[in-house]
Amino acid sequence: MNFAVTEEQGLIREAARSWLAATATSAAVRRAMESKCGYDEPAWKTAAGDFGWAATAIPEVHGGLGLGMVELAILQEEIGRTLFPSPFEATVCLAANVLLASDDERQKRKCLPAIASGDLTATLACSEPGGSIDPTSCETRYVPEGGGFRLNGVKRHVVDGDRADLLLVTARGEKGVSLFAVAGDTPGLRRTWLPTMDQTRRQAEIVFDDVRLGADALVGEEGSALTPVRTALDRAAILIAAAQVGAAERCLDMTVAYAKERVQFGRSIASFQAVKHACADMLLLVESARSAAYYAACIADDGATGDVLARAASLAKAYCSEAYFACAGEAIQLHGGVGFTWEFDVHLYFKNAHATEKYLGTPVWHRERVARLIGLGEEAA
Amino acid sequence: MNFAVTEEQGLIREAARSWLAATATSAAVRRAMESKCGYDEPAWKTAAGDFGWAATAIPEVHGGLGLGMVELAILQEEIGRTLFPSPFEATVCLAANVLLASDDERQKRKCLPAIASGDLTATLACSEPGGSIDPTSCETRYVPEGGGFRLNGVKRHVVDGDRADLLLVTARGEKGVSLFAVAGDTPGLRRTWLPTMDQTRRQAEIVFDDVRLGADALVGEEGSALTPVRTALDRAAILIAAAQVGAAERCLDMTVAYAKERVQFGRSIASFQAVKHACADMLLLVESARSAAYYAACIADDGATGDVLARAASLAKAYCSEAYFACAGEAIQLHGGVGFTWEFDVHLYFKNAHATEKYLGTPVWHRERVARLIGLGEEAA
Amino acid sequence: MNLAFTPQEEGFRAEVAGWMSAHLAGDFAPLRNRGGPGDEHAYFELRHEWERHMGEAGWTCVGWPRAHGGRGASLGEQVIFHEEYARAGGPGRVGHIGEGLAGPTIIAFGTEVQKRRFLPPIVKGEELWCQGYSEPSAGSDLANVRTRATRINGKWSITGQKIWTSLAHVADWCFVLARTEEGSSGHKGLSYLLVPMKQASIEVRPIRQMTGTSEFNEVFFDEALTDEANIVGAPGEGWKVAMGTLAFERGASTLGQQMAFRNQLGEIVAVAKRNGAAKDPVIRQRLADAWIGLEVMRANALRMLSGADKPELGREALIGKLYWATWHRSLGKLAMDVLGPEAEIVAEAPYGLTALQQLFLFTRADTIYAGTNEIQRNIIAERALGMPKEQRG
Amino acid sequence: MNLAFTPQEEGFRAEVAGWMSAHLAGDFAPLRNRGGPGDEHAYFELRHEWERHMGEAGWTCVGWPRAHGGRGASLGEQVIFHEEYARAGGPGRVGHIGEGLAGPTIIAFGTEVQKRRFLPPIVKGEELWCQGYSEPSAGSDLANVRTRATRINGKWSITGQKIWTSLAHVADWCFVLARTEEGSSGHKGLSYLLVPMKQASIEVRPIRQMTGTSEFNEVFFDEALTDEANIVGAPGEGWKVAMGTLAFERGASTLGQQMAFRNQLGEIVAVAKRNGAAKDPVIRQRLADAWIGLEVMRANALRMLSGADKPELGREALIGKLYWATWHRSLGKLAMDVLGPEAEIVAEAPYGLTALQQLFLFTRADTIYAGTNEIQRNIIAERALGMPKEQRG
Repeated sequence: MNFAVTEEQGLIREAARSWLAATATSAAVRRAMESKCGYDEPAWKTAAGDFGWAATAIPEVHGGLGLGMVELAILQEEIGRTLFPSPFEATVCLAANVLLASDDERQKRKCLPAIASGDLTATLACSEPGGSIDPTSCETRYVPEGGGFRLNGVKRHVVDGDRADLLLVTARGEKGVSLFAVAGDTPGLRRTWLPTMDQTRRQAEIVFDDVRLGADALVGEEGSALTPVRTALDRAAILIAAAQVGAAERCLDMTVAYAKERVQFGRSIASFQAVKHACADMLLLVESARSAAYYAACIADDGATGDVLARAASLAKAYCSEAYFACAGEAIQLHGGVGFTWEFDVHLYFKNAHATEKYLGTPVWHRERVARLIGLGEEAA
Repeated sequence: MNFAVTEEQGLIREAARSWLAATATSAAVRRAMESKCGYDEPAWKTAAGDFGWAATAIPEVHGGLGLGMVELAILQEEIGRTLFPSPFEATVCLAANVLLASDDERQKRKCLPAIASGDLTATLACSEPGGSIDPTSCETRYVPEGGGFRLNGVKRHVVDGDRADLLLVTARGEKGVSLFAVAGDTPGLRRTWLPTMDQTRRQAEIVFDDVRLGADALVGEEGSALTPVRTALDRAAILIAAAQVGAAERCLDMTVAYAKERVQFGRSIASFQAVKHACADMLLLVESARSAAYYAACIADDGATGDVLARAASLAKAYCSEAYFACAGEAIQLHGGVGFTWEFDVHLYFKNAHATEKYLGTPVWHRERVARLIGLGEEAA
Repeated sequence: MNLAFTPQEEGFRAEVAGWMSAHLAGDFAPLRNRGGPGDEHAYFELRHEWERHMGEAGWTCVGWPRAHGGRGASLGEQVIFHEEYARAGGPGRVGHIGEGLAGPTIIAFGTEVQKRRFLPPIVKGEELWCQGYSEPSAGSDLANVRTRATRINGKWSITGQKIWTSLAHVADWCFVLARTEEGSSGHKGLSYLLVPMKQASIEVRPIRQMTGTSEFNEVFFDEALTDEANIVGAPGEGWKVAMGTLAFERGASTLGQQMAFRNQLGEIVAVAKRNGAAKDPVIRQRLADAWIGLEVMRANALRMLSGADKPELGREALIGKLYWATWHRSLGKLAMDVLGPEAEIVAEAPYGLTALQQLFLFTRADTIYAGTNEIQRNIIAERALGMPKEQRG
Repeated sequence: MNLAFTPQEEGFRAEVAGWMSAHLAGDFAPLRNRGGPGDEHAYFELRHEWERHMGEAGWTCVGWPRAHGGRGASLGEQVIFHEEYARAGGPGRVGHIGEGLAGPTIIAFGTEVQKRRFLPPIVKGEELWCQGYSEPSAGSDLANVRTRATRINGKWSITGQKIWTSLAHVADWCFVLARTEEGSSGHKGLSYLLVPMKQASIEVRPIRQMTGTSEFNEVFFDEALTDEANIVGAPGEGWKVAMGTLAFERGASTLGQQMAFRNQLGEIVAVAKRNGAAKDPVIRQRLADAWIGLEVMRANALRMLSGADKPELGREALIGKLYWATWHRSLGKLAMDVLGPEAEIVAEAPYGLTALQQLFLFTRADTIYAGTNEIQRNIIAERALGMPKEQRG
């Protein structure tokens, strides 16, 4: 047992941090978030392909680096720090994880190398109107048809759903909930960008209107989607938590720097105890969030699945979401008037804090799940 | 409409405050709370009888002063300020209110003059093991017997239940929940003091073991207890809230005085912004709690019953309970080491804050009731 | 102490309700529930028209003394006016800075000439006002005024920069706190000037906020002029007058603000009932808490206003800003949590926010402008509790 | 980064568990889950006996280096030791001040003679220690030491008063921060002395706390004596040594503390399941939050201890006290809310509290002693974030 980063992990962090500091500047992030595609494609190619970010946790046999969740968490922490808009979350945190958690070697061979090389973007289309993240509540339906399948239904709040090359889609059939690999340009698919408050992350609605798929679109056996999807959602939740850590720390850093420089009443405002104490509370949250996210990443790397993974994921997502929101809110407050201007970056973090808090289960949802998992039984009927 | 205290109300407050400041000193309160009876009987006689506290809201026709809830709230605020242990809460806030809310003129004529004169102490025995304050959950049973009634069951958390002269007891019979006026020395009654963390308020368990009552023990019609009991509980909740206001303000006053006098790091600790801000937050809570309690008292004085009274009572009890607990907790914190000693008075308020928060419905219980009363419908099944 | 309305007051209620239902109709119908913080741009011209319409009918400045053109309404009547105005969906008032701040200041500190010149156009809804206090380098340190005014040829010439000035682009007049004694610092040597906004030497630049809209402005004065007579109070006594204005901010206009809050909470409750969040026990706790908080805020205001005849500001008045700002900010977050995942989706691309999203984002400014929560806590501790002042550096 | 235990570590776990189950039995059985803050008086003599019993078997000071009589356990082994000790219901340790504070300080700063004299009786559980830092007029201003020590005839003669000294009435030794340079003030001129407690010139007076019990004491030194050699570090360097002791407070012993917290949370969960509170959605949120908070606290500790070889204290170490004290205080309130109305009823008249009531009341002290939350926030802001220090008056 050792909970310190290894030397190799330290190098991954340093490389990502210095490249992002130069690449994902405030101006670059704003340009990307207001662009049509939503991210800087050349930068993504560099990071995903040249640096191997997309390959990080994919096994070597599928063209990856064979590293794990801790390394992904490190990258996410650094991405979160700059709010670098990219397909990383959808492609690497969600889609690759659901493929890895499936037992379909054919699909892995087909998709993972292209993801690992940075050539293929993908996402998991699981949530539906209403926003429940439990795959059992899936109402998108499929029926077998002519050796293949026909899909009908609506997915909503799908991250990168309008732009990902490949959609991994849950749908319910007679044998239960199944998973399908669907090309983004499949006829019958209507993908609509849903513009959001947080412009650094994209959501879409996807309507399946008699979409016809071949037999080879199925991932795993029919009715076998629940386990890999849940595993992927939990692993993605841990990685969102890691991004929240980096972003929360950036809020703290911006705030401390601003407070030291801003003079009021003839004093640096950093000398006011109220400001000091607010920053101290932010530090406590940031460091504890870091512990929470990496703790959960380690649990995942130990091969945990099911309830053990769920408990760790809920812990990390609930804690880091609230820590980040608190830090981003306090950052606005301590920046004073400029904190709520468009010009300063604080609002970008605040909006991202809100968006990621809601995504993949709110803190309340995760705590309720923890309550069940620590033996409190079910809620009152 | 005018939300300022009248001149007469101001005089009632001043008289109560100055007498209590001299009578309910820290030493006197401690003596009383550790005494067998739990309060200073001569002092109670003076306040209840000579000063007319017990008569305040009883109509003149029954020997009272014919004033209202606002005047009772003023007295409770001053009582709360000193934690003066007395039968006021049980006798005046609970028992007199349930008699007043009943339509039994015979019982009013019989009991109210004795309460008004300070000669009779009383309480409402409604809550049972488990502590629900809803009178519909009553499990104490009665059956008619020989022109009278026979009672069996257990009441618990009854304020002053071991010492009150008269018990107003809810019990369920074939016609629903009824109310009985039961002398404290009735044979078959077992009253047991339940020693509590907050030693300024007394609780008891009362076991009814085939207790036989005459026909004249019944208050109102059989099955008619719910409405007067609910009204009395809501009015008592408002009056508890008023006591919480005075006690919370005392916590603030003690803390500010201590902070100004205590020197650390060469400065009065009142000059530290963290201390100032904590005290400012306490002031906000105290003043808002005062508004909440008197707002509800005014609603009650306007003759509100049912849902309108319930909503006002829940507002006051939820807000004032949390405000008081926060102030008492902060008072300990800002007193530092001496704050958690037995010698300083802060802990008495902290324990009282906790006891009164739990009593007559927790803030969570009251908020859930408010949720229903503001049109949110019922909770999820 | 008595919260019941008299029959006479209830008569007044019927009068207000009747007028509103008859007049907030036809051409004015689109104004229902529009305007106000976060929605200040909506139908601005029509709302100005509405302000004049109200003025003609005697529904502006209802709490002002009759001698100054007001209605001299009692506390109960003011409560009723704001309740009925909000119940009818009355739009955010464009004249609120004149009615709530400039006017009362002139009534309290102005000359007879100033009263005759400035009060009637406020009452009639003809002239709009804005407030020139904050400066970029000052922030919460309100006394750190660098804008200078010097007397030249019977005029004040004003040079400097103000910030966070709402309505500056539409206002006719601005009350400006300017340094008129060279070499002075802090509270001393300031004057309170009334400055016409429509002149070439004043430039208004909107500040884009996190909502994407521009509620606030920077205002640049480059030798802007106003008549020598347009000073309220004596030269050098501007701080005292400005503090008076801030005190009026805690006046009866809070009742109108609270009615707007009530409408917002009502909308959130409606959403919760529609989307099922109302069944969630945790959301129920928070909605009930918001409702309780709002009722307590109203009770605080009623206590404050019931004691308004007393000379000193009561403790319940000092807590007002900290209370409402904090409550309102929480309401914004609650709105998002009631909406759930849909909270993220804006009304239209690229950045057209829904009313509740505006609420969520804009309320982060509530705890900052007009005295941050931190400054409010200082003020409470120092003025209400007599604790030591913060040291200046 | 790896939280899995090796097979070797799992072997160690079996060894600890086996020893505990074999030895925390028979005469020692009543000690299960007793002792610790709020219950420090329970079975004190028997717990001292247990301390000696553990010492004989080599289960005290497991994290100390072997050279000083410890077990030289790795981080993983220390985690396991504390987990298994708590799982078996191991009682609150009476030797924790010696093992956690005095011993490590002597190891770091003491002479060879001091190490030979003082370490073995700590390891064997024979000598108990207490801490003499706080003084009545100093409070959080730890450097404001008025206790004086002067050298007379080869002895230090100590006069003054310490406060909040736990275990003073039973301790054999006290480490005392005393002013040895006349006229000095603040951090300077202090020395770190080891003083035998069993002498007539030391009087211990228990302080009655809000729990009704006396966990803490006042200690009066009236020309109390200790050998000239019993000074750790040089005369005048006491502050540096004392700061070292405080750093050790953040060491591996936090793991033991956290296991005690885990048992408390477990008891509260059990109550909730018994009385139905576990079905209440709001209570469920709070219990889950408490569980999450505890796991995060453990992860913080593991991070801190994994970096313990680094010279400077990590930021995760600086937040430890603020974090656990605040969490624990919330747990106390949660316990009461789970109990509902029964929370009020004490175990026996006149004032015998239940364990959970002790928890509720005693945890109000957690955010005060050993550096209040306010002081902790100052320390974090100043040391971890480089913000300006508070001015002294």
